[in-house]
This record gives sequence, structure tokens and C-alpha cells, in this order.
Amino acid sequence: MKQGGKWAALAAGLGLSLMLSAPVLAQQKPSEIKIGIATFTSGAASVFGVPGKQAAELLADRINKKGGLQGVPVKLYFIDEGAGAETLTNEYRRLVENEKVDVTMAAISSGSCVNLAPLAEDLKMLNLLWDCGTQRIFEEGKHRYNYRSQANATPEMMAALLYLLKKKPDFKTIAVVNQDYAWGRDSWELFSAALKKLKPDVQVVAELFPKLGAPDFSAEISRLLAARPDVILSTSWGGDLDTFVRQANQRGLFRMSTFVLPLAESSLQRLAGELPDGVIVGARGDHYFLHPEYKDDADFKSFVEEFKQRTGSYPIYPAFHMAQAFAALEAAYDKAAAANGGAFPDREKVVDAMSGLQFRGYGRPITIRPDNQGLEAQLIGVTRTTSEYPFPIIDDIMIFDAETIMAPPGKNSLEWIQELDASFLETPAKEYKHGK
Amino acid sequence: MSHIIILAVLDGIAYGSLVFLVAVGLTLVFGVMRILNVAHGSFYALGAYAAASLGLGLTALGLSPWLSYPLFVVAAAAVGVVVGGALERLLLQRIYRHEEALQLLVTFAVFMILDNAQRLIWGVQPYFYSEPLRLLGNVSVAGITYTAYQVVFLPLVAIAVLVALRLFLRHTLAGAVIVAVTEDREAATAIGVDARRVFLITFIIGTTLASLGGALAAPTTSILPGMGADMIVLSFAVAATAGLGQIEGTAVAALAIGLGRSFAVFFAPELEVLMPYLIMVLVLLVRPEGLFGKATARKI
Amino acid sequence: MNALISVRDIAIRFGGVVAADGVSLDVFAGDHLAIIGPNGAGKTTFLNICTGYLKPQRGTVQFKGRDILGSSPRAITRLGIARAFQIPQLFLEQTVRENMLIAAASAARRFAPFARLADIPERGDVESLLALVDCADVADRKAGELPEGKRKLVDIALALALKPEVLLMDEPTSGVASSEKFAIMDTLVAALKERAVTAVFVEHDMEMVSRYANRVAVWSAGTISRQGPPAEILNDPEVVRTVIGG
Amino acid sequence: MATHSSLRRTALAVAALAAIAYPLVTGSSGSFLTIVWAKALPVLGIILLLQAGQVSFGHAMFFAVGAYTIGFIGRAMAGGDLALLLPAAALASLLAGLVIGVFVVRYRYIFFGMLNLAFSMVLFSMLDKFIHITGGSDGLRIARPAVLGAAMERSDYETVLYYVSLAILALALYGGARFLDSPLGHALKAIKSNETRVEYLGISARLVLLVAYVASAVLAGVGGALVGAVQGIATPDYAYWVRSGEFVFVAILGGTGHVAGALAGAFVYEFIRSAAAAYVGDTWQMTLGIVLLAVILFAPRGIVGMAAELWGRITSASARHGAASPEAAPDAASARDARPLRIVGGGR
Repeated sequence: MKQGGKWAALAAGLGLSLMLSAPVLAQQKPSEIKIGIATFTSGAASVFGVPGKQAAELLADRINKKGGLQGVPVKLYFIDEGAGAETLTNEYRRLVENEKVDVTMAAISSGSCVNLAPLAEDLKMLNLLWDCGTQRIFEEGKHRYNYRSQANATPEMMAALLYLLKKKPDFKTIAVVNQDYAWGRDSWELFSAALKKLKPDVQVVAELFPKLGAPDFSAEISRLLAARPDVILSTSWGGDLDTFVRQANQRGLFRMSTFVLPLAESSLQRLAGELPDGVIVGARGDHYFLHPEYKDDADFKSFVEEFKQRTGSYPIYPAFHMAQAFAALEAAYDKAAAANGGAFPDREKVVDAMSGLQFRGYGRPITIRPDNQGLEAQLIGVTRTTSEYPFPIIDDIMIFDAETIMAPPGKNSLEWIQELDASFLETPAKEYKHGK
Repeated sequence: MSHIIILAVLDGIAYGSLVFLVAVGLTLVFGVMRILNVAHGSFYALGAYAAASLGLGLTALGLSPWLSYPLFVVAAAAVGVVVGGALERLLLQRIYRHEEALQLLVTFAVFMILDNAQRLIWGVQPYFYSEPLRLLGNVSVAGITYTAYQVVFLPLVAIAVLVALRLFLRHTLAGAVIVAVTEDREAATAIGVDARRVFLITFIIGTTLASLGGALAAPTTSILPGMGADMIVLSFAVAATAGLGQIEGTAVAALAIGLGRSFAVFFAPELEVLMPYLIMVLVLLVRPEGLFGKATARKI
Repeated sequence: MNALISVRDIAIRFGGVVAADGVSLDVFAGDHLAIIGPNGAGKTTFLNICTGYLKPQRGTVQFKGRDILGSSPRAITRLGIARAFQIPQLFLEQTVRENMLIAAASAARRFAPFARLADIPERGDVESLLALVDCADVADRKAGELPEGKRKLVDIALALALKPEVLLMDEPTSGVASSEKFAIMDTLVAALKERAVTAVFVEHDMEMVSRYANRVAVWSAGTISRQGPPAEILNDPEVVRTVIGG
Repeated sequence: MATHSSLRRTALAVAALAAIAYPLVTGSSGSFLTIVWAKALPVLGIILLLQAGQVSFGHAMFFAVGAYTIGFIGRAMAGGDLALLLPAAALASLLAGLVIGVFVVRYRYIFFGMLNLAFSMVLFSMLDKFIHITGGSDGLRIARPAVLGAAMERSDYETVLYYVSLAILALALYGGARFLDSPLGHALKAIKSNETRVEYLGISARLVLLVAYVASAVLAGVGGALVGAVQGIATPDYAYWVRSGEFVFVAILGGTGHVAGALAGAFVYEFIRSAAAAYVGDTWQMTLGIVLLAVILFAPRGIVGMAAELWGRITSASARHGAASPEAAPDAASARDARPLRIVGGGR
């Protein structure tokens, strides 16, 4: 304390007065809890973003109808991931700095999450990674303000692989057609590493990475028809997946190979009549409007029906992911309030409540691990045409528990995969038959 | 090996045919109006959406899916005449005397508006209408199944459009007038050609071709917001490779770029996306006026 | 006496039109050579060839004994051959003074990236040249705003600002008001003499030719049909019939 | 006139002071404005090329070169140092501008634009495709670098970036204005109205254009590096043609007659864009498109042109004749019509 003494004294005085006023502010309930949500409202990925947004609006209405979170109504602010990285970060800052949101839910794209998570950390803003899949964020750094209310790419891929190995253990060749971006590449890296470990004799006959948003897969399909793989994996989604499936179906590729489409739950309603029976489809978690364990649950049914009524479609996994983020938030406020002696918690207390949080959206209950990663069960099955719906449903469902198929906290997924052995094939799963 | 080459050639032809339809419209508009229409890709998208909407309407009304073929042409022409015509009359006519940079930007603005408009009108969920593709069934080449629509119908349409354009430009009065304006606007106006009319007609033909490309692509693909953005650069690449304003050249360049792409898928998948731009850069560096373009000197 | 510019046996055709076929012509130091001939005979083409804008199918062009065929207009300009145009070639969006300063800066090779154009040492010469062609009053106007006659004069002044050895002019006073053109040509020609600039001009106006040329070459049917002093050529009945018209 | 220029100087000083004081007064790190400063740089580059009448529809490639350069170096050097990263980005974009410039300055108008577009799409495809090197479409993360050896918290770092960007922009605007007033700059403008004459004055139009092209590439590269540093990420979108189009858009919006157009355009564009994203959400693209159309149709000289006109009207009723012809002279317009399709610049 030499020359800076005066300044330090001033700062101390200012700090003291702030501290004195702080408890007064904290005890007062705000008039609303502002939730900033990053989602795609433009671009190809809006096939996920818009159902996510619709679900958020529906859920906010429901929360407000019953009085809000700890008695405080919620208000939603949406920002568009499709507007590009700079606009998105600027928008995110605007939400935090100008709109003064209390919590954010960002985002769908792994790219957006990689971009926004460190920003949230710097801005000390509670952020729920509500839909992005990259396993890297929590494997590569420690976070206080970022939490993921769902699974990551590793269990999603492991569930698909286990299901394939259980249902069709004797295949010899495989080909992959993934979108050419981080998700497509990373998911294949995880899948192929585990496949090599568990079934080393399988030959990869084609690795195709058409660009994201490619309008035409004719040449890729010709190549697959010529290569005749036993299994074709594609983790594509949205319009790309739909186009690929249509073109492949038209040219008889489904008759030749078993398809594994871990994200196809989100396309089922659109692919009516195009997706034959027997295709392995996943849902990035245990999300399905006919979830065998909950489909008769009143709360579940009312969500599905209200969503269908509002939007004209049954909810797909991004809608369920959004529901999980809201459930996490609700649980966090409740837990923080309880820890606060029933008083309305300030933001930091809500963040404190996040670790180890347990909550349930419209699937099995989820726990936040110490590394802030959510533990979410994985549902996977095969397509089947029924008379009940004008599109294929998922049958022969298996649901895997999360812990059994993902790297433990602090462990890199690829390293964990290298340690897998044949016993992994025995990973238990609950099985369900449609209509039983 | 030869087996694979046949496959790659077929895929290249199918793809090139579609790209040709779009690129030839772009090149025609440029040749006559000297405007590079950045919104050209939006017409491709609008054509696809219009075709799919009409097609789904057919299905809803329970009418024969065969009607979709004539409806494609109707959809394309409707988009070209209504949207293209309005654009030329209301906007482009005001900017013919502006600098090129401003003209490009006007079409860029139109691109932004139309792109957004598609999303507002048709939403974000992919649209499909693959009925016409199914109707024509499959053909088998070297043991590999192809859709007749892609490897027979689309190339035939492309050839028909090429021949029709040639006949129109060489053997009709309207065509002759368009050619005259392309070659020397000053002289053509001096002998009493109504350039305004020629521009309008050309722009409608050009945008109709783009939307026809979109309409014909509709059964093969998912129709999504933003599908025009990539098509526009691709058709630029084709048109520039051929030499802007070159109708027949565009067909050759479209085929070359289609083949380049499909061979890349078979032999070097990493290069697939790069292929059209690599071809374009290489051609332009060697022949700046494009493969078939003619260099002109300024009169002093 | 050695020729400054020496053209030998050039031939050029555009499609079916023969513009030059076996043309040979010498330009000597101090010449004020007028080239006359019917419209469309290829006189401008001749200037285009001499300055490297067009390449003939046959023949040679030498400047001070050095082959310049195949050189670019830029390289030829740098050697000391400047050109004024039939249609004035100006920078329409810049002021007349800026037009001139660019030329002067180029001649003096002043291209330091952050020095002001208006401050180059040659700015005094520019002002006197503008005064010479009677354009000082329009120096601050954009070239595009000038009437045709003024543009012609600025076009010539631009070429002079390059301090050339040879100046090629294409109908220097077409478009200039007839009341002014002799006054201007008087000053111009005096300035050319003072600066020892050799001049070649393509001309239609026989009065101009008789007043300002010391030699005349007749271009017709793709060849130089006659050359000699103005008094002799302009009175030749054949020339009168084919070129001057009657 | 003296009062006008002193008035202008005062206005400039006030604006500069406001920009300098902004973070101090508001306490915000001003990242919105940092983006504005940074994005004005590539726009300034576009304005330089527009002086010669050339529109690059591919300058985003240099923007990406700058951003990826600091990303790569940062990755290799555990973040690196801003004092090293920015010069490195400038150097990388200078080299890229030189290599590509040598090819593209041979072309004019649409061909210049298209060749630039083609090069940028090649770069875009490569950034997108070579995912193991570039991170693919998710982008390359740019770790927060040290500044002159000092590691920084986000808020300090952002304040530093704010002032660094502001200083670079101020320098660039001043340098740009000086350049345009130099013989080279005037030769550049001369290329636009009459390249033939440029050559007939013994000036190499290609060389002049190359100088401007390399300068514009460096401006775009430094702008990209700054945006990358603010965002903490570089994505292939940085090189996509729509972004190149955006730069041209901003240049026209701001006005191409003066270097200040870059700043005015970038500011208004970012403002409209954020406002549109915040208030009209789903139609932000359409809003921007309509603004662009309105500017071209009703104020083709951009914001700076409008301001100059307004300024002229306010300050000098007497000096009317100078400002009275804002539109291109009819001669110039008809000259454009008569101009043949020009592909290759230079000698002929």
C-alpha cells in the first residue's frame, strides 16, 4: 500500500457499500427469471432448432401457469445460432449484459458450444448445454458455470454399436457416410475405434464424408452399391439424412445393407414410406414419444399431446432435450432455495446447486456428474411399420444406462475406448417390444 | 475398374445435367444484360419449393402423379414470370446504369430477401416430393441400380433445353434480337431494338431455367431453406469455366464439373467439394475468358 | 538522316478488311508529319500499331533503331512516344488537374505511396501546360464535365505532360470550336517546336495540314500512296480526288 | 472554408475522444465496437479496390487467412502473444495477397470478382474439409493470447483489444486516405475510368492494382485476426462468399467515395444487424437486404455521401455548384454502356 493507497481505500469503500447493499438485493425476489436460449431458427439445423424453440415456449407457459420457478415467472429470449459465430457471440453478450438474463441454454451446434462455453465461464453466467454433443468440452477443461443436461457423443455411439453387435453380430464389412464436420468426424472416430476394439476383423470398405447440407448423394450411393457393405453407418441428420435415405431407398441400398442411423428418430415422421423396416435408429438419449417406460405416464402424455397440438408433429429429441434443460433449471432453483432456507436463491447459489443435481425431463432421471456432464440413458431400436402411425415407429427397443457406456469423469473417451474388452458386449440393457 | 468408371460417368452426367439447367440461365442473363445475378440460386430454391408444393397438392387432391411433370414446367414458369418478371421490372430496370458493383449488390440484396422469404413461407422443415422419381422406376447398369429419372430423364431434359435454346436463339426473330443485343447493345438499340423488352424476356427465361432446375431437382433431394446459396456459386463456377454468355460451352463445363465431382467421390473423396472451384480457377488462369469465351478489345 | 520511327512493310487485316498491306513510313526527328486519307483507311490503326495497341500480322516497327513491335503501349510510352486520341481518353471522374498530375507523376516516376499528388515538384509544369492549351480555367472541374473540345485539348496536354520525344495525335482539333482551333494549334505547334517534340498527326482538315505539317503522307487502300511536302501533295489531282474529295 | 475544415477537425476530434473514452465511461469492454473497428478494416480494403472499379467477391479469404493464422500460431505456442500474432497475421495475408494478387490483377470487372470468388471458395472448401488441421466447420479455437508477456482476464483482454483495434483502424484510415491522395492512389482511381489511358501514361495498371490488392488483403487479414481474437474462434464461414458479399455490402452502405465510409458502414451495418437480430429475429436477413436495396436505390453514395451532401447544404449555400452533381455525369454513365465486356486488364 504505497501510491495505490488512495485508490485502494476508495475501492474498499465502494466494495463495502456494495456488500452492504447486496443482501438486500438478494433477498428480494426478481419480477421474472430471464432465460436466454441459443437455437437454430435459420439454416438447415433449424429442423432441430425450431422444435427446440417450440418446446421451450410450451414449457415456459407450463411453468408460468403453475407460478414460475420458486414463484417467479420465466421469460424467454431466443438468439439464432444460424446467424454466424460473431453475431451469435454478440447476441449472447447482449443477453447477458443488456437483457441481464439469469441463465442461458446454449446451444445445438457443438461449434456454438465450443464458442460460447468459455464465454459463459468468463461472464460467470450459468449455461446449460442443452443439445450439443461434443464430448470434448468437459473432457478438456474444468467448468463452474457450464453444465450439460444430457449425454454426449460417446454413449450415443456406444449404444448404437452395442445394439448392432447384439442384433447382427456376424457382419464383415462396414461403410460410413457422415456429414463432413466435427460431429460427423468425431462420431465415426468413436464408433470405429470401439468397433476395432470389439470386432477387429470388420473391414471398412468406404469412408465418405459428403459436405454438410449436400443436396445429392447419387455418386456416394453408386459407390456404396458397388462396395456392397454389410452395414452402413450414418450419423447424419436433418435434410441430409432425409435425402440420403430417400436416394438410397429408391436405389435399393436398404435391401443390400443393414443401416445404422443413430440420429434418425428426429427424421422418422418425415421419412414416412421411405424408411424400410429393420433400420437401426437412435435418439441421442432416451427420447421417444412412445418411450416404453413412460408413454402411459400422464405428464408425459400431456406434453406429447400438447406439443403435437401446437406444432402438428410429435416431439423429437431436441424438444425432449429442451425439456430436460428446463427440468434441470427447475430442480436447481428448488434445490438452491432449499439450501437457502427456503428463500429465493441468488445466481451463484443456483450454480452451486447444479453439481450432483438430479432431475427428470420426459425420459429416465438424469444426474449431473462431478465433471458437469449429464448422465442420460440411451434408447435405440429398429424401425417397424405399423397401422397405428403413418410413419415407422421404433421397435425392439433397448435402453442402456448411461454409466455403463461412457467414459468416467476425468477420462478421455478415446482412451476409455482403448480399454474396452469383450465384456463390454455383455453390457445390460432393458428390452422392449412394441405393444407389449 | 472400368466398371467404376462407368458408374462415375453416369453420376457425373446426372449431376451435370441439373447444374447445366441452372448455369445456362445464369449465363444467358449475363450475356444479354451484363448482370451477374447473385439471386439466381434463390430461383433454383423457389422452383424446388413451388414444384414440391404443387406436387403435394396433387397428392392431396388425389390426382395422377404423372401430372407432376407438366406441373414442374408450370411451377418453373410461374416463378420465372412472376418473381423474375417483377424483379426485373421493379428493381433491375432502375439500376442498368449503375456501376457493376452496385448491380451485383442489388442482386445480393435480393438473394438475402428471397432466402429469408423462403423460410417465412415454407418454414424450416425439409420438404419432399419424390413421387415423379418413383414413377419412372429404376434402370440397372453394370449391376448397379440407378433411377431412370436421374440418369435418363434429367440428361434428356438438359439436352432438350440446350437444343431448344439453340433453335430459339438462331432461328426465331425474338432469339435473333436477343443475340443482337448480346453482341452489340449499342448497335442493337440504335436499329430500334427495344432493349427493355429484351431484358425482361431474357431475365424471365433465365430465372425460369433456374427454377426449372430447382423443380427437377425437387424429387431427388430435400428442399431446405438456404439450398440456393451453394447452387449459386456452383453455377457461377460452371458459367465462368465455360465463358460467360456461352450456351453450348455451359453444357460442356457443367458436364466437366459433374464428372470431376463424381470421379472425386470414387477416387479422392476429399476433393469432392473442391473440384468445381479447382476446375474454375485453373481454367480462368489459363483462359480468362473461359473455355469458350471470346476476348474483346476496347476501341480507341 | 536517321529515322526516329521506322515502319517497314506492315500488314494487318481485321477479318476480311485489309487495313494495311505493306506500309512503310519513316518519321524523322523534328518532323510534323500529317497522315491523311479517306475515312476507314486505317490511319488510326497505324497509330495503334506504332504504340503497341495492335500487333500487325507482318512487318517491323523500330524506334531509334530499336525493335518495338510486340512491346506494350506502356513500354513504348516509357521510351518516349506519347499519344493523343481521336476520342479523348481522360479520367472522367477526376479533375483536369489531377489528370495532368498523374501524367506528370508518371513521367517523373513519383510513386511514393503516401506523398500527396498535389504536392509533386512537377506541379508548376502542369499549370503551364494547362495554360498552354487554354484549360487553366477548368483545372478544378472533373474531366467528365468538360465539353468535347476542352477534352481534346486536355488529352493532348496529358500526352505533353509525359515529356515525349514523339507525339502521335489523332485529329487533334476535331471537336474543337473552329473559332479557336487555329489559335490553339498555333500555341501547340510553337510549344512542340520549343520542346523539340516530333509530331505525327492524323488529320482530315486540309487547312490544318497545310498550315502545320512539314510533311504529308497519304494513306489509301492499305498503303502509303504518296508522301512529300504539303504544297505538293495537297495539290496533286489524284490525292484531291481520292482523299480530299471533290 | 477555414471554418469548415476546423469544424470538421473538431467533429473528428470529438468522435475520436468519444471512441477512446467509451470503455472508460461505460465500464463495458465494448466488444460490439471492437467488432466494428475490426470489420471496418476489410471494408476499407474493399473501398481501395473499388477506387479502381474492381469488386472482389472473395476478400473473405484474407479475412480467414488472418484469423486462422493467429489460431494456428496460438495453438502451436500455447496462446502466443498478441504483439506477435497480429504482425504474423498481417504478414500471412500479405503473402497470400501477393500470390493470389499476381493472378487476379490481370482480370477486370466480373472476371476479377469471379476469380476472387473462386479462390475464396477453394480456401473455404479446404478449411471445411481438412478437419484434422482446421477443425472443420466447427472452427478453430483461438486461445486467449498474452499481451506483451502479460496473461489477461477476459475483461482486461477485451479492453486491450478494443484499443488495439481502434488504433489500427485509425492508422489504417489515415494511411488509406493518404494513399488515395498519392499519385498511386490517383492512378488507382484512373484505372476505373480509363485503363487504356493509364497504360498510355506509362503506368502499369496491373502493378498499381497489385499494390492496392495486397494492401486490401493485409487490411482484411488484420481485420480477420482481430475478429478472431475477439471471438476466440475462426470458422470456415470466415471465407464463405456470403461474407465477402457482406464486406462489399458494408462498403457500399458506408460510401465508397471516402475511407470514412468503411467506418460508417461497419458501424451502421453491425448496428442494424444486432438490432434486427434482437427485434425482428426471424427476418434479420430480409431486413438487411431491404436496407441494402434502399441504400443503392436512394443513396448510392452511401452514408458518407449522404452526410457530405447534408454537410454541404448546411454549411455552404454559396458553394452549391461543387456539390450539385452527386450522381455520375451522364457522360460517364453512357460510357459504361458503351464499354465492351472487358476481361483482361493491362496492355490492351
